[in-house]
Amino acid sequence: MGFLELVRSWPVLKQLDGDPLGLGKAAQSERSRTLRPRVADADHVARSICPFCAVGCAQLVYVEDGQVTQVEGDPASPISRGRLCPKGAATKNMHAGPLREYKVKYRRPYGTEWEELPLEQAMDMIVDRILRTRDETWEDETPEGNPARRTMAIANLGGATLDNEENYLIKKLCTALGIVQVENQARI
Amino acid sequence: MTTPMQPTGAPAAWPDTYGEDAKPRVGFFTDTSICIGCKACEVACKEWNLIPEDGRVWTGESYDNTSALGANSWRHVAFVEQRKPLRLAEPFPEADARAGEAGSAGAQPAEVGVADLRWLMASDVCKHCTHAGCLDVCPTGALFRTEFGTVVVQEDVCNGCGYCVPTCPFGVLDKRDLARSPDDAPLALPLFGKKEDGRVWKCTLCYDRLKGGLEPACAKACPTDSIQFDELDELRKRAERRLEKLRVERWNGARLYGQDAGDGVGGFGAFFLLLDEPEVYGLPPDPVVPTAHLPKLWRTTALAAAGLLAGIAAAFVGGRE
Amino acid sequence: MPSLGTTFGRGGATTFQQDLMNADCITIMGSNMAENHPVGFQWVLEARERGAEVIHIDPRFTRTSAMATKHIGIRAGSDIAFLGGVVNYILANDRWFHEYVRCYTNARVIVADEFVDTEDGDGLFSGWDPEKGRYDVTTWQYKGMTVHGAAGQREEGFKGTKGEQSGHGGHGGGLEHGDPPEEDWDLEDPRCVFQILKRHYRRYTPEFVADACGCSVEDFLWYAETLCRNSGRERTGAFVYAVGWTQHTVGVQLIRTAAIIQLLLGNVGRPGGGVMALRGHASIQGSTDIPTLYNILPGYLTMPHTEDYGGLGGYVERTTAPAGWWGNADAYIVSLLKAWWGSAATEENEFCFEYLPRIDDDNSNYWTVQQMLKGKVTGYIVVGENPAVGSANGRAQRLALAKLDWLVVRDLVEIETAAFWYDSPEIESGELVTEQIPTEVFFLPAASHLEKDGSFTNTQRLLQWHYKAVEPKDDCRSELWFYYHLGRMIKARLKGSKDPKNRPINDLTWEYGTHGETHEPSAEDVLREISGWDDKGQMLAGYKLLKADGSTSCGCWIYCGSFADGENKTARKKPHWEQSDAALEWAWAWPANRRLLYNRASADPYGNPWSERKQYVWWDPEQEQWTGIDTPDFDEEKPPNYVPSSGAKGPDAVAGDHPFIMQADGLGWLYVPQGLEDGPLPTHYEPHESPFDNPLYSQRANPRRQQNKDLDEDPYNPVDGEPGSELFPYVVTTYRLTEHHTAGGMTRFTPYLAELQPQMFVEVHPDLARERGLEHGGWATIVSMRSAIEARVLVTDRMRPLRMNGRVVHQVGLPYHWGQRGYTTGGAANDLAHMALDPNVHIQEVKAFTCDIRPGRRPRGPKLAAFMNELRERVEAERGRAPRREPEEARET
Amino acid sequence: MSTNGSVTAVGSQMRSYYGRPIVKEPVWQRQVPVYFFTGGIAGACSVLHGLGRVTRNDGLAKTALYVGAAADLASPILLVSDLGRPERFLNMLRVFKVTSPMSVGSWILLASGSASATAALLELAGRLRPVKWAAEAVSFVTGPPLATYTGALVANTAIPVWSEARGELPWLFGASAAASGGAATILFAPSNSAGPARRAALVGAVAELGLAQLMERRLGFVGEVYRQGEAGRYGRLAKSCTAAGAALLAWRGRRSRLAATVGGALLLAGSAALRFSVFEAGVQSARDPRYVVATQRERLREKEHA
Repeated sequence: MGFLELVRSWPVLKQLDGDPLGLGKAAQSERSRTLRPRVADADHVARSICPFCAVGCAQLVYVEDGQVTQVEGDPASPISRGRLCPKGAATKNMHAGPLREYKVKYRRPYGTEWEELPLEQAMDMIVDRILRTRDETWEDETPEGNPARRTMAIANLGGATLDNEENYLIKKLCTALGIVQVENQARI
Repeated sequence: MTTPMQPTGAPAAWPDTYGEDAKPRVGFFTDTSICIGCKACEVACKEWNLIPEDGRVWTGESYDNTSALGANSWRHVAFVEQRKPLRLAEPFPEADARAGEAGSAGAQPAEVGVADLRWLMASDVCKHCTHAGCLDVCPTGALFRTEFGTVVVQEDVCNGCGYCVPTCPFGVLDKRDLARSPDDAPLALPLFGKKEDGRVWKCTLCYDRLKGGLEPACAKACPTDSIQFDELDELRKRAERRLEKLRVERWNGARLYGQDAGDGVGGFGAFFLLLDEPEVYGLPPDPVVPTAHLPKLWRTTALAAAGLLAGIAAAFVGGRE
Repeated sequence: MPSLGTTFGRGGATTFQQDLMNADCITIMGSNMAENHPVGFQWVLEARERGAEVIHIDPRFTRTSAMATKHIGIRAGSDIAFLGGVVNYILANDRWFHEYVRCYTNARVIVADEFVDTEDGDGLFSGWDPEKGRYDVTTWQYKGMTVHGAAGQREEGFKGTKGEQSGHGGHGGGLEHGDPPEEDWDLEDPRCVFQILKRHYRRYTPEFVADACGCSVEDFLWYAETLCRNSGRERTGAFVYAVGWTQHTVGVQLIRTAAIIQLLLGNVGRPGGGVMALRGHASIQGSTDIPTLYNILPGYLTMPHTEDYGGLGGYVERTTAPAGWWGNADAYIVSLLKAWWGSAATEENEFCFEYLPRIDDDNSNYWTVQQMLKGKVTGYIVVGENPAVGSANGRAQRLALAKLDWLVVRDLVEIETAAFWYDSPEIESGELVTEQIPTEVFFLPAASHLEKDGSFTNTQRLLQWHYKAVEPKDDCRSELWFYYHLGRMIKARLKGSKDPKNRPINDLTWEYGTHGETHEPSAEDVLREISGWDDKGQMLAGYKLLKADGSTSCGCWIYCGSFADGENKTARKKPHWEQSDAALEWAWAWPANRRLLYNRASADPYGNPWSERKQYVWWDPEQEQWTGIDTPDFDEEKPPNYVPSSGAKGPDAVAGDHPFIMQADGLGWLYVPQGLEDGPLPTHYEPHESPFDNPLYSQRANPRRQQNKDLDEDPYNPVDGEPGSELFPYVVTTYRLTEHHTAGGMTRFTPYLAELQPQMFVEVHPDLARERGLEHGGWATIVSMRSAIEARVLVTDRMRPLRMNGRVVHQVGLPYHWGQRGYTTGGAANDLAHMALDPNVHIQEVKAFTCDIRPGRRPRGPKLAAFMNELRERVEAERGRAPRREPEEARET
Repeated sequence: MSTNGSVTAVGSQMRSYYGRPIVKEPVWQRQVPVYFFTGGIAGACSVLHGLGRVTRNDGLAKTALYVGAAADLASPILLVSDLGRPERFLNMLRVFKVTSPMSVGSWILLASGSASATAALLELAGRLRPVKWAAEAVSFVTGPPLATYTGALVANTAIPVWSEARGELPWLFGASAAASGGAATILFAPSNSAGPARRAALVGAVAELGLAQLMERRLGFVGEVYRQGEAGRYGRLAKSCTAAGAALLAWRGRRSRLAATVGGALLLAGSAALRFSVFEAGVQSARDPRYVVATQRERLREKEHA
């Protein structure tokens, strides 16, 4: 910016041009003049649903450079009409909160510390545990001789916060494995 | 052109200083008769404006743990528990009649506690006054009247002089991350390069969203539309109609607060429907913009200056020793 | 819920949130809607602004009460007494909707002569078996109903599963066709349901209600009259409830009472009416429809029981109702088996029916916890749930976790359930010692809903699709990813295994497309399988097309059509301003995209709207079909005057003026002959723990409730009359706050929410504070036989003491969000709760139990265990029983 | 109201919102009252210096010039150090707002400060006399407002004890400026030319004591903070120092250098204490919502009667 522009951009001089009290336009900075909402720079907007209670408010998720920059209500929803409660409004804060965990943690039997563990290895170990426990505790029949085809030593808990598709795979896989103790928050 | 010294209901520097660029004046109408105290406004505001979390202090003041507006709370929901009826309702005739039929003898006291109980909730916010003390006194022009008639602190200009803080009749503005009271501030000279933010912050009525044609975050989130955003003229009409309805329904203490262009700040840009005296919600009953007294104050100051001159001059009478 | 299921035919909410706007009177009871469903509450306020009465009946004065036109405070756990009083008021004052009740409910049905009501059985219905501690329900049946000979034993056979099974889709027992065998249309036969109902509630007078509930006679009468005044042809009233009703040992019967009221007033199936069940989690309805529950298969098909016989044939025979839409159960189960075992499922092998594992009476969560404590359950996978804080008796939950061999926890943050082994009250007290806990713990970071595609089913049975916004970071993965790859790896391991127990895995269909670096499975592929296709691979339009011959495949029959003609219907996002109030083109609701259930009842028996003002769905004589603003919940072409032929089966057996098409008789059930464990009619029982005796019967609490009498970890407070009861004189109720969510995993760890409610607190009335020397803002310790927790004291008029029979009872309010971890920590209210359950759904009673409250903070460290031992021993001593010992861990320190 | 017993429900006896402040207390640090003090000295000194020149009292004039310039140099440093963003101090010159005492004050301080500094430098260097005269003239003209505008600055706020005293504060600060300016000059001026400074200090001190008394009486209920806490302590200190200093000056100030010095020092202390007293009074007044509510309710009653 040349000296002249610098001088001309001096609000005191702008005051002479119709804003003697310097309360309005004269005091407006360049940043303020060119300000725009950050959602205007979003690469794309994902249409989502609030993950908290069961009202089912619709959310608009603004994404820029692979990061969520804003989550707010979707006005199109006949249920929520674009509104959110404090929990729904805090969705971004929950999604990217400082306490969010991103790494697998492992605690060996009688261990006193968390240890690191690669995801693949963790999956392998979990498969081992499931199959071992299942083999050790398989009931083909009940003591009375009724068909059982199950293991009563493994239980799966959770589902009310998950997607239908996820619940479907849980029930399908557990049933095929003979795991009958599949439960969720419906009892809570 | 109006000066801020005479309340006329029209802000100084708006719309005239913007010419073509001027937009209709917008604001909030916060109808506390339908506020459910959910605090969505507080969170939505923080999410949009990227305001820091500011402390986890349990106050025991009903469900209010935010306590006041400040640099890090641009919306504040007040909770007031009262032993008063919400409505001055008439008894229900059929019920008594039925009571006779069903043969209910010896009616017993309702609850051991008090039957009439109400829980007032109200979301407070910067009033975006027609005549704004903060705006008038800001020495840097960081505070300015936008093309929407709102009052905004420009974070790229504010140097944290703090003059606006005690000048706001509502205690809205505050300095971020500076010692709250002078008592515990060090007398360090000079304090260049201190880590704190040091600037003053308050509700911008989502200036950036307005420029993008979006409604402010709090109003958009509000589940019951207790916070309504619109052109101020429209809101004032709506508020009058609302008050009328509540009067018919015999709501206890319903009143508008800040819609009167004749009040001490020339009317609020963000005004309220309250169900009790303003001070019950922590609001001043008769706010007046300090600069309303400024012309007289300037005269006093000039006279005092002259007095000082005269006084010292008088001291020169009577020799050098 | 079986309550709604047995009464109306389906377990889901009968209406949708927006429809509350059309109500003339909204009763919110057992729910704190303004706080826990704030955005849905906008529709209640819309109604209020249109002049509707909004009445909140609740032990506490909450943010909902503040918004209501009237709040009536009642004692926690006295809801059936209150609602029973309303039933009595309606019947005594002849305020019931005559034509509706006569034509659309089973009021006219004659009940078997053997049936004995609680009024004559001093709190027990006929068929009570003291040894087994359960009812034989044969005497509850309709008179002259041709129950199959073995029915008696077969009921035995179903036991625990029975309630859920028929509960979620009411069955007609042995009804051969639409109409029950014996009826009295004048409703005067002393054995008809209507007269039985009248006698059953005769003693629920306004004075009785006032005494049992602690409200005033005036308030009760005002309410009853207001409710009646706002029902009928021209007006409708709605009921809204949540877990404030569910979480009782009489939860199901409690909800039933409201369902009865709504039938009597003719408020079901009509705009502004119905029963709005408010679920607490994003997809809790979905996780019941596609159940992660032990006792049902997708679509409320029952899980086979170990005592079931006859393979698929026997199963179908038991599951199929001769009339109504449960008449096609064979098609639903076969299509499910095809979806799971595809080409391996053939007619010859009964479509792999034998692959299904069998369950016992009760394999529910609380039973599982006890098995863990006994060392019988050794492996536990916990996904998106936090039982260490969210389940009743948190101490027992955590002690159980410490007995496991291995534990997998998947969540967004390190919740208490993952950290129990080094950070828990038991570690602090020395009852658990980290070095001595054998449990191997895997914590796997989960993906948030913003990081995955999928559908939630909300509280109004609406399936809403949410799109992935961003990729999950590092090790974060969706549950879809976890279970898909778990299954893939397991299938790989067991490939070629000859072991018959592995065949269900080897034959399992498990082909879903994957994408991206993480090989995330396609959620839409899964939804396709759920929605179903025919043998030509055509996506099915709806469940009416399902066949029992193996030519159709469908993962969940009630979700059939959610992917009709290849379109993901759950992802429809047409703005509400471009469509009708029912918004049929926003997402997709089960069943068949119907938004207001049983809406045939919005028209009179002849198919005309009951009134101009309340018209919704009606019969169009010109078009010869049902029409209206919603999808008719009825055969579109079945005329009002349709009468089934005697040989008719399934849907065809339901008459044209019978709106409850899931019921074998097409009627709303005021009286439930079968499907419930604890009685055909709701009766007032005291909570499992209560400072009061039952004012009606010597039978104090629900006789059928599930108790763990011999479980050391679940000791009970002495109740009214028992020695030691004076130690626990207060009623405690637990609840949520707007600012937090359930066990806090999603909110206590979130800065913006943690600061809004930054500390665990207890709400008490000034009188109680004075009585116990509690200081506002100070600390209090709340004590039960299970545990002692501390909280900051909030003295408030909103916790009103109630007077019953001149006796004042104080109630203590405890939010249950807090635990050891996150930005805001505090005592977990559920640590105080016991594990006595409702017999139908095995849900704990955390809305009403007893406690003591004392000033000051709780004992710390080992002192806590010592304090609790002393208390328990003292109580057991007073009970004259051998003092209970603590588990091993306790003595080792 | 739950009357019996000490326990009352939250809010059941609330007259304000849990007793929380309605207006915010100033976030200024101690530099600000110190600046009120130095600004006063600078203002008064430029007058003394100016009149000294006119009356050919060069000894007095020079001393006042140097003292004033020193105070003028200290002032901006104090102010800048109080900013939340000191590096942005130049933004003070971004606009000129008649509606803002601080804005006007900044420009006055700029003019006065640079003028007296220039004058002082040129005096030392003994160069460019015309420029020096010009600078001295500017300094003389801007001196009085520099001393009194700080009174307007605090009066122009929403803090009751300040705003309600808008009639007195500029005068009080002016008087205090005369007292401190005169006193500061006495300390360095040769006794044979310090007479006017001493008399100015005396006049100022007497006026300061009187005005403070007047202000507190007129403020009534709102003014009670001047008798409480920090404000009260500083206030008592101010009065006793000023009174003592004035008495000493009047009695022996002319004859004894020592008395003049001690008296001057006492006046300076008194003046400084006064500024702290006023400042703390503002803080205390803001902390109690009763002052806001009481004054405004009173105003509303008057409106109704009118």
